[in-house]
Amino acid sequence: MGPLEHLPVLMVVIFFCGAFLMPLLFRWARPICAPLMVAILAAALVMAIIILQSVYQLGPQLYHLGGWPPPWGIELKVDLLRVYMLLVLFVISLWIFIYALRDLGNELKEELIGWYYTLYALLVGSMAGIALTNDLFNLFVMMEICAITACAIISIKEDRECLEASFKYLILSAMGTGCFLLGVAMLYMATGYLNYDYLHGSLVEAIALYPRNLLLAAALFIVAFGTKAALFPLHVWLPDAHASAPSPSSAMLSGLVIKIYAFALLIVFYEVFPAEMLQGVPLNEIILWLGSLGAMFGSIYAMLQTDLKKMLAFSSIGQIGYIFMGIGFNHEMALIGGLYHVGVHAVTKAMLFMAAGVIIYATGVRKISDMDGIGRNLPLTMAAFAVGSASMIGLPGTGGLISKWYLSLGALEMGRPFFVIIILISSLLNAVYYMPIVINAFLYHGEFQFRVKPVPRVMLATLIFGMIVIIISGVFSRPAVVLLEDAVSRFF
Amino acid sequence: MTDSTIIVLITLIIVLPIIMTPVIFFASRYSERLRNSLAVITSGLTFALTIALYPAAVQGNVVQQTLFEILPRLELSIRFDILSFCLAAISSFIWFLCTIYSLDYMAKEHACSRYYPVLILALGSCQGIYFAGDFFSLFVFFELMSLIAYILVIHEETEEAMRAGYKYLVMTIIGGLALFFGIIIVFELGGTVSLGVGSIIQETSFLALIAFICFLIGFGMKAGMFPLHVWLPDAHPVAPSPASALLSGVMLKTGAYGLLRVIFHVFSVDLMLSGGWDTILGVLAVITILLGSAVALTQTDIKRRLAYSSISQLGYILLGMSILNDNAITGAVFHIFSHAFMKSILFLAAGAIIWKTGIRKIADMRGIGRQMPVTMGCFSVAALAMIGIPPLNGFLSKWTLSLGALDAGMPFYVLVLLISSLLNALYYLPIIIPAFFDVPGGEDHGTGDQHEIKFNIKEATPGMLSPLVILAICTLVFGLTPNNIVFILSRLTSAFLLLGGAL
Amino acid sequence: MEDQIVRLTSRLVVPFIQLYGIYVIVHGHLSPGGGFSGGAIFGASLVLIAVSFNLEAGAKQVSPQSASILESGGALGFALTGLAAVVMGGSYLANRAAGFPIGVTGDLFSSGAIFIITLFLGAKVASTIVTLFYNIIEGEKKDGTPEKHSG
Amino acid sequence: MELLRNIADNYYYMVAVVLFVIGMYTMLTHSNMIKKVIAMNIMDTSVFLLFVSVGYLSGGRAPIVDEGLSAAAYANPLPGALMLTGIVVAVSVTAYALSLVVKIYRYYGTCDYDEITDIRSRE
Repeated sequence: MGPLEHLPVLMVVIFFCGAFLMPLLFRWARPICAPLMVAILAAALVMAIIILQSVYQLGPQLYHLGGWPPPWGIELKVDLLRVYMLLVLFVISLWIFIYALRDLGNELKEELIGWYYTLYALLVGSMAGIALTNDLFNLFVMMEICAITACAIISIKEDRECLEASFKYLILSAMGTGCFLLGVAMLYMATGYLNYDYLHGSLVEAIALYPRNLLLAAALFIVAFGTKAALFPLHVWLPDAHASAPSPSSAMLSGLVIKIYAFALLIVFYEVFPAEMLQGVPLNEIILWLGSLGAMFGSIYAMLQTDLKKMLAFSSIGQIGYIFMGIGFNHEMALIGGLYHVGVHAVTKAMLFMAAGVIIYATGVRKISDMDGIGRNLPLTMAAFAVGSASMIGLPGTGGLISKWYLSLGALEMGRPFFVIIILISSLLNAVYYMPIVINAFLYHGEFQFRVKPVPRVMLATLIFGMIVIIISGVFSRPAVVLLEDAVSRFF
Repeated sequence: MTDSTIIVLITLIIVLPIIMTPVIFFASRYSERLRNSLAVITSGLTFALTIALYPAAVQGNVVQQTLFEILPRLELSIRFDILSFCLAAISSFIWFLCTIYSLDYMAKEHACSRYYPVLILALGSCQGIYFAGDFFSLFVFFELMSLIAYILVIHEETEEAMRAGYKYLVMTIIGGLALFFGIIIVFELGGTVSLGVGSIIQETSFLALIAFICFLIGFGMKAGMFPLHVWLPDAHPVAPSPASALLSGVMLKTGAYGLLRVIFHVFSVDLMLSGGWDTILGVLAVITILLGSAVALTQTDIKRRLAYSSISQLGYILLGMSILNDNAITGAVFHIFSHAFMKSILFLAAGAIIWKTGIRKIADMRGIGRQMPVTMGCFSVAALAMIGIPPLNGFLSKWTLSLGALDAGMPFYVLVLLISSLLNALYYLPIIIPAFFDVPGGEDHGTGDQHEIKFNIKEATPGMLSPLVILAICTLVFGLTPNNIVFILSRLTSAFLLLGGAL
Repeated sequence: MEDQIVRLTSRLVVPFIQLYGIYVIVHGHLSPGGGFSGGAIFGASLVLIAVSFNLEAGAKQVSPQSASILESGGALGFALTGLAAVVMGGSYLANRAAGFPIGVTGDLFSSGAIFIITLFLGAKVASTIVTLFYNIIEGEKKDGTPEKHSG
Repeated sequence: MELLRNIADNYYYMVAVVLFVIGMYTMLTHSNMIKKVIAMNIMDTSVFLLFVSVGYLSGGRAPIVDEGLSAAAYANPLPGALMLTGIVVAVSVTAYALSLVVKIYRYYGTCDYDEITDIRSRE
């Protein structure tokens, strides 16, 4: 076995090692904690890139933990789809972490920062695990680690809103877990396997024997992943949780955590369930409708918000709706659009939350109405906000347009122009609540009323990086789209 | 002229203003003079470069060049043909004059270091629209221009301007999304959105109709077509006058241009006629013409009256497009030119009056022609042309349009044109006649002399007058001689489009 | 709480509980039990001391600091043992395949890497239970909420 | 009769589902946070029961390998092992939830969600 073969597991383990090293290092060698975390995230990113290359050369790879082959052992799988998700995951978590280095001191007590690093590493590691795993039970464990750490990076701030929000999140997420586990039990009873590939093979026969059990399992999976990914109407926990958390956590949660569950749903629906299973039952249709309702209602709720971060959080509900629509169309183009939106929205929303974090850091302002005229004091931040808004609306030149383009093409290919209209209306709604913020920030007739602290260069640099990525994703989308085309072509 | 020269020129025309935008922005930190001269030079150069393409346009050169592929089969490309040339030439010409006009007009205004870069960037994106080689690039530049125009609209930053601007923005975004939807459908049905392949959609279908309606919404919104005109009468008057002139005179035409491209490149004349879609356009155009004229009558603010007039004038262009024969298209294209000249004169003249006196109400303008004879003279030329007094260019376009309507066997449209001309006369003459023949001030006609002392007003600065005069001369020249350059260009364009418009 | 019976009983019982916990940990591969169950038993004994005496007495056994170090160390040890297998040439968490010595089935040391992992796991679980307990209790103490609420 | 026999044969199914629904109902309807945590545990337990019952073989031996017995004689160890992990996860979630409840209690002096909402709306 060459060292390269261990990369799939190393990408997860490196985070867990780092996570448990952090509290020890933070006690004895505080200055090296942050550089080490950066190094770990960068190393993971490098590994993902190497794996991308080897997947291109050698095709999908499997890794058996402890050398035990499936169906007994835990299996990790690397293919283009997962590598795409991993790349998004590592790039964005590295980026958010660099931002967090400066912002955390503002939001947290000094002694908690070490623990924050631990939680961050665990969160990224578990998300990598969710993306990589090829085994339902391992998925369950990783999802739980992810859920607990996601709650913990909210509640670490220890003010009332955060605690309440994370409790709500935890309870609903536990409900999702319960449903998921019940679904897993159904599948296990019907087939005796937990490995994706074995399940896929044996479900074709099992569907004839236990049709109801398996449909129930599929429905439970929708509820489970829907709760965790804030699919409308299971989104109730999201606004509080994402709005009250420290800004880096919000960026992480809205940017990546909800996406990874949508991704898991995608994997389960496309990789595990055989196509015959979903025939005659409108499960895809349900996902599609819930996604489009989410896209509409998320935007409508967001319009009503007065708090900036709450508005961004509601907007996430709308945007995750697009991703679910991409999954629900069951068409190649739409799936590419949905997956592309995973990356685009991750960058965009993370950047918007960072911009909100910078605004809160520099001025303490959280209310949208107090932000009039802020653009003259924080031009770069608001420029980033403007670019982010443009991408949310889907203006040309930003990544948001590309994902909407593919989603709409998919919808038209399926002969459903109605959903294109939904996408457009929700884009319009996005414009209605994002544009006034940008406009008032720059063109408000009068002075900004609050004192403005200077913003650290690192924070501004991260924002600039975000802007660049958004524009690149809108202009040079070819490589990513080609990768996604290769990745999803096996489903159709 | 070789194709590569043309491509280089076009790229320069689009890129030069866009590159100069930040330069002008930073120049304004050092000196206002530098900023102003850079702005004038940039717009002048753009105009010169555009005019340099004239021989190629007359020879009928068509160039289509892909620059960059964004997605498979979806690219950014540029295209040159005579229609592009016509619109690019007229808009860069007006832009150049408006920039000169702005130098004096804006000297009193605030935030000039924002105004000039935005003006130049809007020029760049406008030229981008005309030279775009496919609907996606067109859409990109269209959205860019629409969003930039927002900053021009709200330049004054008054409460009223912000409200109008918000309305404009919402409508723009609705239009943009509709356009996007249309482009997606075309891409889905035809597999391409390039302008270089002739009619992309060959047969009518439900989706094709939706696409047509979407384009109608997207471009019609910009062109102020009924019922999507609601933003226009608010947004145009609140902008600074040179910007209003550009908004009404040039930027409205991007909508008309887009519709022309849609009709001839996405669909085809046969498809439009067989689907009966020309009727949709025709009905909307008639309503637009009559409604615009009728509402203009009721306006008391001069710039609002001009804005409503723009709506009805754009209706003529839409009408020409709905008739779809040689004369009608010639008329429509020619009217794009004439309306650009006329409406810019009217707005610039109104701007000069407002700048000098602060008068915005039409009722207060009695006798102003005696104080500002040159300004009001130009205004009158343009207004008379608008009404369609025979030798002027407004008459020529209406004449050609009527010929087209008669050719197509639709005399009803001629009636509409006549009624609208009458309405035009009703709302323009009450401005001109009192301006020259009344004494300033008020109702007491006999004792005007003491009022005249109160209203002792001189003409605006030469920098503002010269663009007006140049435009007025153009209006006269292109109207008085039936075989002028512009008319020939319109004829050629119409012939080119009706031949299929492709390579 | 000042209850002689409770204190005496727990003082008597605690060593046995701890011994049993260690037994369960090290016999994890032979009989039901293992790191988690044994660690939980061991941790419970420490909590019992703190509950029946007071926090200081509990902290004397295992201080919160060392508990949190043990916690991180245990998990880290688990992960590193897995990595060791990779270094030795097997898959992650490989046991025999990576060359860990396996004794005769039925003996105490007959499980190679599993034994090491179980030990780490036991330490981790025991210390986690203690840390959790301290976290909850200390929060109560520091804040000084009125007595009537802490029922 | 058929139906009844089916139910009787698959009673563990029924128990699990009943428990699951009880848990879910309590979790979503009760405003007391402690009850919510308990309900969460009931819900998880129901699934654990279901899972373990899948692996159970009536009359089967504990899955400790001994010479002389065929594989069919052992209960399936995998569900048990998996559920052990599940229990660990459930315990950690419970512990974390309880610590949150303690902290919330310190802020509000109550762990009832409705009362907290009341308190916050009054502020």
